[in-house]
Amino acid sequence: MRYLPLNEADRAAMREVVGVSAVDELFSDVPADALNPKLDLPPHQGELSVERQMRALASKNLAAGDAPFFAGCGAYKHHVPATVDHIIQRSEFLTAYTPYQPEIAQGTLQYLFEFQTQVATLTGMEVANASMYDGSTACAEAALMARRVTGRKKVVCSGGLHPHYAAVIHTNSELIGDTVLEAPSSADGHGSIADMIDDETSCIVVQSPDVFGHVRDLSALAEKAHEHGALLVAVVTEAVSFGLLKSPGAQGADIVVAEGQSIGNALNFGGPYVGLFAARQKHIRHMPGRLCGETVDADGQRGFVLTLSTREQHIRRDKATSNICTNSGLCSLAFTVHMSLLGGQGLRRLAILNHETACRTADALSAVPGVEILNERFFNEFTVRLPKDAAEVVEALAERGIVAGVPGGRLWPNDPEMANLLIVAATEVTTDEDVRALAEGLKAVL
Amino acid sequence: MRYLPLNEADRAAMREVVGVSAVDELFSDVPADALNPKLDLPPHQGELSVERQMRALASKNLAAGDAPFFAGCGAYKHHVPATVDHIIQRSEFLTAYTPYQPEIAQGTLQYLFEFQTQVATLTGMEVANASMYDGSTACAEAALMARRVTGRKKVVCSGGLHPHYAAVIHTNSELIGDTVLEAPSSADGHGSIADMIDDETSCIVVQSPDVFGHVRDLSALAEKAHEHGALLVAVVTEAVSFGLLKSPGAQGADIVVAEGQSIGNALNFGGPYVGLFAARQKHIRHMPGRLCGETVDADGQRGFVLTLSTREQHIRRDKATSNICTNSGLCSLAFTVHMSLLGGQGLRRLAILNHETACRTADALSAVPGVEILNERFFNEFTVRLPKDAAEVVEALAERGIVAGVPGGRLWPNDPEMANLLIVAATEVTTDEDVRALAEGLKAVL
Amino acid sequence: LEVALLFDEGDFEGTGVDLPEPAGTASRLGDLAADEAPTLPGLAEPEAMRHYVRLSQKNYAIDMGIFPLGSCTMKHNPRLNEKVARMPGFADIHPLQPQSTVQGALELIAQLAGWLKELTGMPAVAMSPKAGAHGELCGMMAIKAALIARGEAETRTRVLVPESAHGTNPATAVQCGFTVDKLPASTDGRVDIAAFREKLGDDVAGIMVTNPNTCGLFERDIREMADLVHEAGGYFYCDGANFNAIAGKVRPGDLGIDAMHINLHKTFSTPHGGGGPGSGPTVLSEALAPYAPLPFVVEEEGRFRLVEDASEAEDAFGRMTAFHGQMGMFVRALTYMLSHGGDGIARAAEDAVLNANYVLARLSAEMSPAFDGHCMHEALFSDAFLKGTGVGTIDFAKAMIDEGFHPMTMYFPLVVPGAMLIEPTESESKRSLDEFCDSLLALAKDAKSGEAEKFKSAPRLAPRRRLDETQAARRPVLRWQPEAAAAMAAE
Amino acid sequence: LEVALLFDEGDFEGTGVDLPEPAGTASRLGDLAADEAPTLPGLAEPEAMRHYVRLSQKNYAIDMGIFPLGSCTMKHNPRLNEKVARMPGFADIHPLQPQSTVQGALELIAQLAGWLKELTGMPAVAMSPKAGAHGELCGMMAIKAALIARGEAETRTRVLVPESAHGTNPATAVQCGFTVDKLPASTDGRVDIAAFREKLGDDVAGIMVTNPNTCGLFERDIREMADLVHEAGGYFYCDGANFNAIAGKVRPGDLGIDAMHINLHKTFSTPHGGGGPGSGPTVLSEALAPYAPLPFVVEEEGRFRLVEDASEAEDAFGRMTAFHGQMGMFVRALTYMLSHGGDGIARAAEDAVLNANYVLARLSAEMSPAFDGHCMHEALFSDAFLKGTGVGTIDFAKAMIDEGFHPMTMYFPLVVPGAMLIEPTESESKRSLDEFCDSLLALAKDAKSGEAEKFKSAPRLAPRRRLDETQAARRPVLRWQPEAAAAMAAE
Repeated sequence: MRYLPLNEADRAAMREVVGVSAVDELFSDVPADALNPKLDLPPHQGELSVERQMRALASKNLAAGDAPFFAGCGAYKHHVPATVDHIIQRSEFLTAYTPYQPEIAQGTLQYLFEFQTQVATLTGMEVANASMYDGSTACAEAALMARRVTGRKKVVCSGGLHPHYAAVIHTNSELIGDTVLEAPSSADGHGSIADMIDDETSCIVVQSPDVFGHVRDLSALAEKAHEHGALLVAVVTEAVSFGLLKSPGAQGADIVVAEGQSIGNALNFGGPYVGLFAARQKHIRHMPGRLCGETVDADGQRGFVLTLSTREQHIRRDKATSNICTNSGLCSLAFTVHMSLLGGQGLRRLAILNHETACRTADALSAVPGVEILNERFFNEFTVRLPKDAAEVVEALAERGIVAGVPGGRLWPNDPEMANLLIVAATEVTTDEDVRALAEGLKAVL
Repeated sequence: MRYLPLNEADRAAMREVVGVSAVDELFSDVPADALNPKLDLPPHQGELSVERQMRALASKNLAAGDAPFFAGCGAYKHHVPATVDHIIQRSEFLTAYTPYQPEIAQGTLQYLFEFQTQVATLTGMEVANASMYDGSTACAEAALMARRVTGRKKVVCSGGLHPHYAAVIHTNSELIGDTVLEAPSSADGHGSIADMIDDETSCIVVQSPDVFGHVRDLSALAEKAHEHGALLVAVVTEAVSFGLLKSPGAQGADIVVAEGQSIGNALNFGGPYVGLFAARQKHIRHMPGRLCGETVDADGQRGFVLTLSTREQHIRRDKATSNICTNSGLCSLAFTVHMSLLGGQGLRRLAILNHETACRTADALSAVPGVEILNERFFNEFTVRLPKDAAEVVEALAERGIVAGVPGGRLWPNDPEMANLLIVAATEVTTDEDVRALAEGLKAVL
Repeated sequence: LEVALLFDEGDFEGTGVDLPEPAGTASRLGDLAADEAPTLPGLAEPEAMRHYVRLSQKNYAIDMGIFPLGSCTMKHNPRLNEKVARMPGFADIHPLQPQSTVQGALELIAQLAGWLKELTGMPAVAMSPKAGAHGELCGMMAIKAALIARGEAETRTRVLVPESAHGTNPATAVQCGFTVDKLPASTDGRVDIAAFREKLGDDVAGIMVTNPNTCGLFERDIREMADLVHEAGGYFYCDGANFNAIAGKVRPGDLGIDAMHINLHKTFSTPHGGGGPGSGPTVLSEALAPYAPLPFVVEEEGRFRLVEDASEAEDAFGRMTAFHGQMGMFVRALTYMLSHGGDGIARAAEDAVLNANYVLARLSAEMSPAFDGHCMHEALFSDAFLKGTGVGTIDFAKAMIDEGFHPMTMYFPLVVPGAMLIEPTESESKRSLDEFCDSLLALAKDAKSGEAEKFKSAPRLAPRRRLDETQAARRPVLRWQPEAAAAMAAE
Repeated sequence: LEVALLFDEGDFEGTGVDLPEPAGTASRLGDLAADEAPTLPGLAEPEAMRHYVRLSQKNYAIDMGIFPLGSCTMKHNPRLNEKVARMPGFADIHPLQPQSTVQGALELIAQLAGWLKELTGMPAVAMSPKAGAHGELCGMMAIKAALIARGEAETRTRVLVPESAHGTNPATAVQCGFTVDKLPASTDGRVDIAAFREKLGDDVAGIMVTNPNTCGLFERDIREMADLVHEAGGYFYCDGANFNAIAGKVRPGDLGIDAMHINLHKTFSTPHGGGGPGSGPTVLSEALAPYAPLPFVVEEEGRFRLVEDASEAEDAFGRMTAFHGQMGMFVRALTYMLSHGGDGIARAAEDAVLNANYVLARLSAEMSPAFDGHCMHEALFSDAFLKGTGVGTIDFAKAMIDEGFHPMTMYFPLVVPGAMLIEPTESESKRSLDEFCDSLLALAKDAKSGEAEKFKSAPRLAPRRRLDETQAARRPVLRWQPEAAAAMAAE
């Protein structure tokens, strides 16, 4: 078999050195009746055959690049420069482990340091970690961190928080007996959670642009939260928006979490993605996840190491800040390479193009009879109310090869008020023909 | 622009150091009326836009992998392991130059040494060079080499030589006043050129498997050629056949040239490919192309260098063995990586699978009324005679998404005897469904 | 070649992407638009390429040589997997696009789930956990949910965890609101079954045991442990980090476990990538299956459907992540499985175990095995052979770097003094192992013959000498700052 | 890390591919089937990966740093080009499949031809030459064919070639049956126009002039040369190796040339790949266009067709290769062109020339420029500044390796003693050039201050010290052999 270098002669020679006559003698601690079970699995196959089977599966999916495509809600179709994928496939990055031996892992460590700097800068925060699994798990970890910082046990989520993010907070926080309050989802963007904050609140979790696409002003909420000794956790699911919007840090956030997929990473049906996690300097010892720090070597040369590991599970065990023992390595590399190419100027232009495309899309849809745009301020995503069930509309358009957006029923399956909503995202890859196709498609099926 | 690191401030600072106020002062030797012509060319574009245009062009072609596919005649559809493409894309191989500084090019030099060893072994010869542009140019260079070795000016080509290869020999040899004789093409595989060899013949050029797929016995021809003091140049266009057939070297060839595309390289619409060139040790100083040789460094460690460059143009100028100053670098790397994975055993099995598939294909086609198989001995390619013009049949099947093979009219456009011939190749990628589709398609259109 | 930080070499006004001119549409962002671009440099493509290529050359990787980190399982990462994962039908699909347009993706998840269930002998698997530790969390959350359903969540709060466990185990238990009670190891490196028996009681939620354990040994009393904890009313969480040692050879489901995560990046070869992304599907027993988190895939008359709604799965304990798991890793893992087949997976486990025992046998000539007898997929040594040499485990490890090898896992598991845990995996050839063993034997001799200085000053041939981790932690510098800001911060 | 030869580490009975069992069909090869497999080792995939990854790490490459080989034009190779070239619609199409199924490929060739004609101002282009030298051959063959058509092939046999030309020029002329007559250089590094005038005559077939020439200078009398050779009845072949200096800035067709090859791997960024593959399309004037070789693409009512048959192109001088040229390189070159656009191509030439002049200006402080005045895309120095130091050009070059740089082109062009030809290209940033210049200036000072030993013993930090090229040539070992055979051969 192509992946196994030992041949029979090797195995025989090695068994002799080891002192066994059959390899199963090495499995003698396994209950005999459980050893070598009969498995209902096919035998090994060559590359050609495997590739064909996988291609057959892939061909049953409609790739975003092959359709007018408007789905968003936490994952966005962007163009990634070919250089990014080339670099993350280099053996030295792809097939390295966690940089536990820093002397021979400076490549990984330096890019992590650069990544942390980029994330801190974009979020407007002082420090950032080396990444989390994705935006939603970063968000749940932020709530847990706020608990550690404040010693309080009540989380308040805004109504514009992605319902899957809210669900992950629920799952994580309620498990340890904490309270998670959610404001009602308000598709029109007018709701506020200011009234829900009290002196028992550990943090408020506010997304902007929110799941409906509304761009929210965080400053007043930050002030209110701080008045009550609570933290503001700002959530961003579209990292390209950092190029054009005032940073959460500038608006007073204490912790910023974001989904970094939009920069450098493919859609991948939801994963792997890269969670961004940034905070104020004073809270670093409460932060979850890996941190890379600068130091010097025995010759006095600058170098980088994983640091503050006394927060982490492999040292602190049951006293750790979280059980997380990986970051999203390659995805964070993809993020940092793409970001290094873009620079601040490129990201800003990219964000402007996204915004302009979304504006054009909104204008085109608002001309479709029966379609009502709900957003006043939006970045590259907005919500429309349709005169009928949006899931049916999306399905009908999918049959025409158009992915029209995310229907409200997909995210809020049991909320009839959401059923007619369609959340529409447009990015720099959206063409005028795509917009036309969507508008005409909507006209046809409404 | 993304590929240009200088910004305007850099340019201004550099102009000052250089002592010009405008860059065009550096172009002052250009006739003023010719400088800065108005060009009818589009302006620069981003990646997304360029990729879209190229994708649109690509989508107008039928990829071999998307169809039952039977075209051969010098280029073959094989499966290439993913590892091969990964390795040739490594920066250190992809973006290096010719190894003129051997101390920092041992990567390239060692794989060339390994490549030369593999090629010499497969062809059954003593030495091989570091590759040529492709099989056809290697073939023409072999004829020129035979001229240098023998001092004679007459080349005799067998009738089974790929007509494009013969054309390249004509073009190169006749330019310097040599004579090139071609035996008539004999689709039934019975012709011989033994009678055309005389004491003025520098070499005979014989292909096996020949362009019709016939596997030829070279031994008798070699003997005959040697009796007259001529060399036997053996030509192989399907390198996978080295896995199963007696090597040309074992049959007495003096020079072996081959198209190496089948091992490690994609179809690429005809190029880049990799020409293999092997010969007897005694003739090495007459060989064209680069050679890599073993030596030692100042510390006595083994290392590799380009060698015997006194044959080459950059030293010998008008006395060089050829004007060639590159090899087919990356394609030879792809060949050697694929070959290192296959090994002799893997290549043999691959060759057997090719042969068996071709046998099955031949059997299926011979059951189609009106189809006559012309080959007795063949490897993975054979010729059938159809009751009508094969080019029309191929076109009709192309409309059904089947690439049935190469029609005689494509290679011999003006020979009515060839018009009804169809040359059919099958490889390890050919499935039983492909064979069925071809047989049924033929039934339908004949 | 030194590589500057990109902030020191890049142009803050530059960019390495070409984007069309904006049309100048009026902004619909009101006063929430920033006035200026973020202050980050943009490198031209040639500069960026060099920056990262040079950086990469400062890393060691499995593609360069053996990476014998015990318990980390650095095996070969096939490039076919990378190629397949980049097919647009997998890489370029959105988690929320209509399910009718992603039937192949859902089928793939179902197929992979099928393989995992067959290989583990378990009836259910939760696919969404994003990494091994996330899978642990999933398993323990399922246990918590089951206890809640039984009305015993308040009373059953203690979880038994062996001392030799990965640090994630206790951390996970705590993150689920349990308390951790340490299980001592017996002298043969396994759970002390007598001590275990004594620890059981009405307040025990369950146990978390790694098998094969972090000493590289199979817990030969595992069935008894399972029976005992079940009798005591608790659940058996098995840490599957070392499943690669037994995949295809024995099914955890046949041993009585209730939950186990599977590291796709260990056992099934998806790349570690310098720290991630991982993927940690978690298999569950009949008892825990109803509590599996959302979403999951069901097959209905040949169509595949994602169940995302709690109303369809009332017992589900919730949701672990926004979407459906690490699809990109699923593609790679299934590609690996199809390539190996059932026979190849078992053969890989056998070769991994044989390789580890070969290393154990050869190195025992100069080094000190932690326990008698054979091991499974990793060989554990203590620092006894270094006693009195002045060379510590870390010095020995750093000296390996100068020999061209990545060091083994050090100081873990905690139950062995100066532990050195070597896991070669099945990807190493005999030739590679012999080179490695020859080198380590020579180093051990050097240490014993008093060449301590060579070890203390190692590494000398790496991109960096030993790095000062204390300084890094005492005064954390976690990001680049412009000189002025950095100076201010230093004050 | 040393890397063994694969023949020393591989298993001759092994294989790193999995192929199905053969069915056992009876062979139709008769007695021409070999009895045994070729005796070559097959490496398992992990072994093969390591072998080549480690080998690669012994190379220097443009992705690692400046590669200032004059006349070789090592510029950045965009990865977009690599991605596009691998689209199945380009990579997985056969040269002889029906033309109706490759319309996009033919259109691409036509588009690229259009760009090349527009950039050069020439009416025709032969696309099939496989490399620069092959393109030269194409151009000279076209000249030969034109002379045959004029009935002057027997009388016009002399080709004038400057001393400074690439070695390929005289070799090519000879390969077309011409004799070579050397043109001396004037003291300013250009063709001596007076000498040139004298050499003209009835027996002159043409001239081969590189422009910009290999001294990095534009031949300012090029139009006069063109007029003179045309008046004398000959043709003007221009070696286009340095077209990157002027692309978009001036069109060779406006200067009177008849044929010029274009190195797609130089000017248009297709990768050099350690020696190839190249691609050398050759533009032709009206006078030579009829003789262009087969095949070529024509557009007919929006459809594209390959003309492959001499009956359609009676004057065509023949065929240069089996198929249609280096399609894979065409794809990359067109991708580059579309990315840069007409404006970007001109800007790239300007930056390349500015970069070279910056290097020339800075290095002139310590090194010896070969000629006065500005240069084009490459800066030429002589070894005058090393006189009396005991350091030769080669020593200086090898010392650069220890500083982390690839050396420049040495001892070429031949017209300058101890020549050092530096071509930075447009891909270098000012920062990169400053590092490079600082380092070379320091080296020059070291050489002058008597540190000859440092230079003589360089390189010390490379994977190998200086290699013995004499031994390699005197007793060529061009392949690995089993020890027995090698011993026998040595006798």
